[in-house]
Amino acid sequence: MGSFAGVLIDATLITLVLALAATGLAVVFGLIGVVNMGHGAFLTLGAYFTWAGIQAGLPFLIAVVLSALGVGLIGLILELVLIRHFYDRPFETLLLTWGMFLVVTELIKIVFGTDFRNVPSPLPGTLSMGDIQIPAYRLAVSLFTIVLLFGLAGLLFHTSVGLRVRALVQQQESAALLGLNVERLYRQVFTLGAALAGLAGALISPMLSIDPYIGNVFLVRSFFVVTLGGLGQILGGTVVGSFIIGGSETLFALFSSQVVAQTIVFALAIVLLRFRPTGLLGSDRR
Amino acid sequence: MEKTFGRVSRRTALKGVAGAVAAMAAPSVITKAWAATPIKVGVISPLTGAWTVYGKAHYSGFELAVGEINKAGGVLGRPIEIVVGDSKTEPRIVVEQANRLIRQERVDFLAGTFSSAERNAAGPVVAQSGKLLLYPTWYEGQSQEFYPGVCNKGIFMFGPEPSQQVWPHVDYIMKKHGKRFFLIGSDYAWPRETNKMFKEKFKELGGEVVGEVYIPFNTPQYESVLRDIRNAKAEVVFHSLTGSDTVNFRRQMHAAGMNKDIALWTVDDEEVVTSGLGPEVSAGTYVSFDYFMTIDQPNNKAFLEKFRAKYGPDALVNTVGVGMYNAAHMLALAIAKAGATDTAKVRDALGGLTFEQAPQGPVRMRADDHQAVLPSYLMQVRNNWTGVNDMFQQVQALPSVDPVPAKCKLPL
Amino acid sequence: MSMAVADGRARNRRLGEEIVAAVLFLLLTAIPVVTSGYVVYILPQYMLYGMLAMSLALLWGNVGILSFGQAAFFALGGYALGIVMKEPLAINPAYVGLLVALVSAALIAALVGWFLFSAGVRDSYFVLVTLALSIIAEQIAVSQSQWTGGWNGLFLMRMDLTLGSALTYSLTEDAPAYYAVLVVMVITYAVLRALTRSRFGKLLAGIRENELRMTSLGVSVPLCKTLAFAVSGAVASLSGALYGMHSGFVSPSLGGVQFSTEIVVWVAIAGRSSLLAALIGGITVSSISNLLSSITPQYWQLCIGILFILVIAYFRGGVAAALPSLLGRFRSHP
Amino acid sequence: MTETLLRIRGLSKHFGGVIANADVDFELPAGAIASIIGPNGAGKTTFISMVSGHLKPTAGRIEFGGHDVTRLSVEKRARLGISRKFQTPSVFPNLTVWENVELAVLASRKRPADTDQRVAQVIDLVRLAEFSGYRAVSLSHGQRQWLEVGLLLGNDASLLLLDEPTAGMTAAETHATAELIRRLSRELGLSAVIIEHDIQFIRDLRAPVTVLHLGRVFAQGSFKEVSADERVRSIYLGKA
Repeated sequence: MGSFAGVLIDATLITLVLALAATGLAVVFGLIGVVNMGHGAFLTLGAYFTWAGIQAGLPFLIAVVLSALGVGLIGLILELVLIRHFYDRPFETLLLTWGMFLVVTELIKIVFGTDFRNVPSPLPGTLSMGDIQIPAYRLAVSLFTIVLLFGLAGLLFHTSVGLRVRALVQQQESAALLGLNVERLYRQVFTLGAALAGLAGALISPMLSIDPYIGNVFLVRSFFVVTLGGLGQILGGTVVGSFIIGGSETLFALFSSQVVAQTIVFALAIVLLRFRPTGLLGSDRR
Repeated sequence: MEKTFGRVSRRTALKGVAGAVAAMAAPSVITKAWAATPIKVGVISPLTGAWTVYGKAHYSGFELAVGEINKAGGVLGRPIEIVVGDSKTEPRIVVEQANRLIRQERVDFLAGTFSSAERNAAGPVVAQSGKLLLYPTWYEGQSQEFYPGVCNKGIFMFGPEPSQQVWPHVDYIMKKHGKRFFLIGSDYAWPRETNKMFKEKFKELGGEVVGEVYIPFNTPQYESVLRDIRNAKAEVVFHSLTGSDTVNFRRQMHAAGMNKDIALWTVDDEEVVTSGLGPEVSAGTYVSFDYFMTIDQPNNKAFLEKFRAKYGPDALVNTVGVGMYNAAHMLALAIAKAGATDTAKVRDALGGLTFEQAPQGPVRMRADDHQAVLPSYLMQVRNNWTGVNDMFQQVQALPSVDPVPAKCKLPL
Repeated sequence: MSMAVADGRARNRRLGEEIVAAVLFLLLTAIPVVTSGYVVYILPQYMLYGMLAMSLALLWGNVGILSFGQAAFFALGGYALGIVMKEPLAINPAYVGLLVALVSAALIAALVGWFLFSAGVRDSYFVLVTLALSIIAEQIAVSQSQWTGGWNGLFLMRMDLTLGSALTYSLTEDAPAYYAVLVVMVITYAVLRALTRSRFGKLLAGIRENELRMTSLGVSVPLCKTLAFAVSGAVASLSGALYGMHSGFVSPSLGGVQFSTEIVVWVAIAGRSSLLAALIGGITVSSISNLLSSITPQYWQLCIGILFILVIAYFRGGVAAALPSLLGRFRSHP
Repeated sequence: MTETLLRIRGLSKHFGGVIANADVDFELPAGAIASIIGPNGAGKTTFISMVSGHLKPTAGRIEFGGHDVTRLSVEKRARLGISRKFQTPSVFPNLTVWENVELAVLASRKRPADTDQRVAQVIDLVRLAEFSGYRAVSLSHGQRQWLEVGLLLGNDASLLLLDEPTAGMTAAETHATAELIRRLSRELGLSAVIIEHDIQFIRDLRAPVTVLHLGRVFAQGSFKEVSADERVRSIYLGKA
């Protein structure tokens, strides 16, 4: 059953990479209810910043950190200028972030051009497990994703910042009454989400070709990951959602063509969504 | 490179504005240097959208040739004028642009479109308007099923089809690397047709297809495919993915350490894509096309000199750019031969015409099915290459390969 | 007295829109008379985009449902007509094809709509589902190549309008095709406008304003939404079918996310709450896009993106709502 | 003898371990008014929500006009004539008063031949005639309460479930509201169940009072009887 183990490892790697890509979205969506359609553009920016860093002669890890910070900064600016005025209208934030996505993608095209860019893999080797070979870099990124998710969970459940954020999620009005600076928390969460997207884009960049549309590939998948995962379930939800979208695509592909597998997974996501209809944002019915 | 392109599009932009104004006001404005009215050719290139990467080479190939023709005095004493249309890599936009070029700009000929889908979108327009379309890209061959996108007497193919791009090299690769081939391609007509033709030849030579997979566009992760390849104990991967997927797949295949014991043969990754892959990932890969920048051909040296003089030392050109270049020159030759610009005469003149100065070596346009007789090269990517000049090592070269006859009602 | 004021005000606005619509339709009618060539060829395609935009405005402006899936229905229409027209049928296959396009889109929209709305799937979630619809539509169009021609697309013929065996009116020439599309567009506008002003349309507006209240008034909100989605899908599909017929070619990207996005942008900029604004938006934005794309392709896309953000952030009603107040003709309620 | 319009037996609602309503019995004759009072958290709104269909009961049975409606959805109950006004007024904020009521009329089960006439009539009833061209958002809180009652009337409800209809009203408005409700019952034969905090208003209504406490029926009777009850006083003072 070597191939079974192989499938399992593949599904795990795919799940974790997808989870990494979706985490920033999960944080923003889950905690402050913003459907950040700009997430894909943030991912793309992260990848381009990393490429630019490497071009400038920086070591990979430094480039990754700078990319995350840079995208976080852009997220912060957008929050200050635009998003913060629309938190009470989730639908408007959805459209605004979609507009952001359009604009950022165009700016990337103008600034970086449209050629395929390429970040060399910092860990080119592979690890062998019996007859299964695992790319070292993918493994490292997957392990990092696990650490990142646990870290976020720790931040959320074992620190005072986390307590405040959770209070905010559960009851916005009372959180404000308790003297929490709701506005600042929102800004921090949005910035964190952007930085996480930038980080994901940076870490994914050595696996993929970098072009202005790289984030699109992950955008819709990430959305389903987060929606299926569920509100505030940053650790469990993202992993479960990633497995349903990414892992099941791998499994379905065993029995059907890749295209059919992808179509089935999206259809399945729609069906699952129906049974968690108001799941996240829907608590407020007024 | 960027700068050059920016200049080009600004110029075309001005031309567009001027054209729009002048077309209404005074036609004489454009023709200041020429006594005769120009022959207008509409060029539809993917200047924005998903295939922008190919757009530069695509457009500049034609532009370069037109510059040469005009410098040499034009055709029939008339200059050639390009009117550009951006396809946005969208067949829907190609329909708009092709109609605009023909009906509003009143071009005499059309050249370009990049993908088969784009060419097909232009097909009905060409058929209805009775114009010619010169198509530069490697493609899946012609069959009556897709009329009027192919088998259209108004469309000429300047790129290779699988019997030219693939067949001549199957034997070599099998002998060198083994008979167990795994086929992977994007899920659409070109890869499927290419693989079908590939298998035709392959079975004849006694090879074994151990797997055949088609991947949807924009697939980011390839673990399961790579596992299948390994489990199938493939010796060669025959690869016809396109766009960013080709890069994604190959980077992940490389990361999985599979390049060491499995040979890879791609029919999609010319200079532009290989540059995007970088030397580590691409080293050792086989690539086959009718043209490479590094082929050892006297025509090519002269061509590259002119190309680099115009677009800078780092500019990339590829089979598509050269296809467009040949298209422009052969059009001029055909017009000269016909002594007129009317479609029927030029069509007849273009059929059977040979262009001796083609960068890849002499190219002949077949009269009965409008497919080009082209050279075919098999190249291997060098280790640690630093640029297009040392990117490919020539493995096999055939000076002239006849494509299989188009599956159309012939003659077209 | 005050009642009369309210009533009168509403009537004025309606009349204003009717005048604009009449002027627009007259202008469009006159164009082939005064000119020919490319404009007469291309405008019908943009009018069909306008119809597509109306199908979205019906949903978004009137019911408050945003769909990133309109392109999926547009493509469905094109493919349905294309596939049916290949069949040798006793009656004009184009008529059958148009019918199939309408009915299949309405059915699919009704099924998907009911499946989701009856479970209370709303707002952002529905947007995600429609986004997935577009992706699925494009995938199917690419992969089911025995029907759709895959990535290589599908060719269509210009249809003939026939009445028995006596009358045949070919749409191959530009002007007849132009007028055929114009007539369909005007009828669609009239029907949709009547629909929004009917009892059903008012119920839809009520749902947009306060869903919970409508339920408490005894209205089946899922049913109304489903019907609206079905009508919208059918209109999108009809415009797609005619588009395919007119352009002679359909390909998978017609159903994709990118085109869906463009539709949302047209409607947002022009004004989601008015069918006429959406119609004009679809026509003008795509015309200008065509005109400017050859001049400044990069910056044009960027400008559209920025304009989109500005409209969403500052002029929720789009140009349609901003214009009258700019002209000072329309004062908001006291 | 008047026929019983609403008959409720053993109605219970549990939220996890929390008991919101337990074994509530309740009856309302056709054309009658009843009021329900009780301290915060007594389960009043839960009770109304189960009658309107917004909450599904854990146990018990609701009969309306002889039909079992326990399992029916909100909109089906509304189509039978059960209509609810929410604690926070739920109207159509961006539509005018006229359009608000028109929608209710259009959504009603028996649509009148002349919609406009009916709309005007309802707007008159709820005393909003001079505001008919105003958008609902621009009304005062009290006016919005009336507008919502107008929606129920326009919708042709036979049983009005009113959750705190006088919140945010002046004393004079509160008095007028009580008058209105009594008039509706008297002249149009409508029934109503009213939840209220305002004791003055309950007195004005002159209707039977049910006291809920910790989800159970604590006392029932006329206003006089209930207000004289020591136990009722003590729960309001937080002793029982």
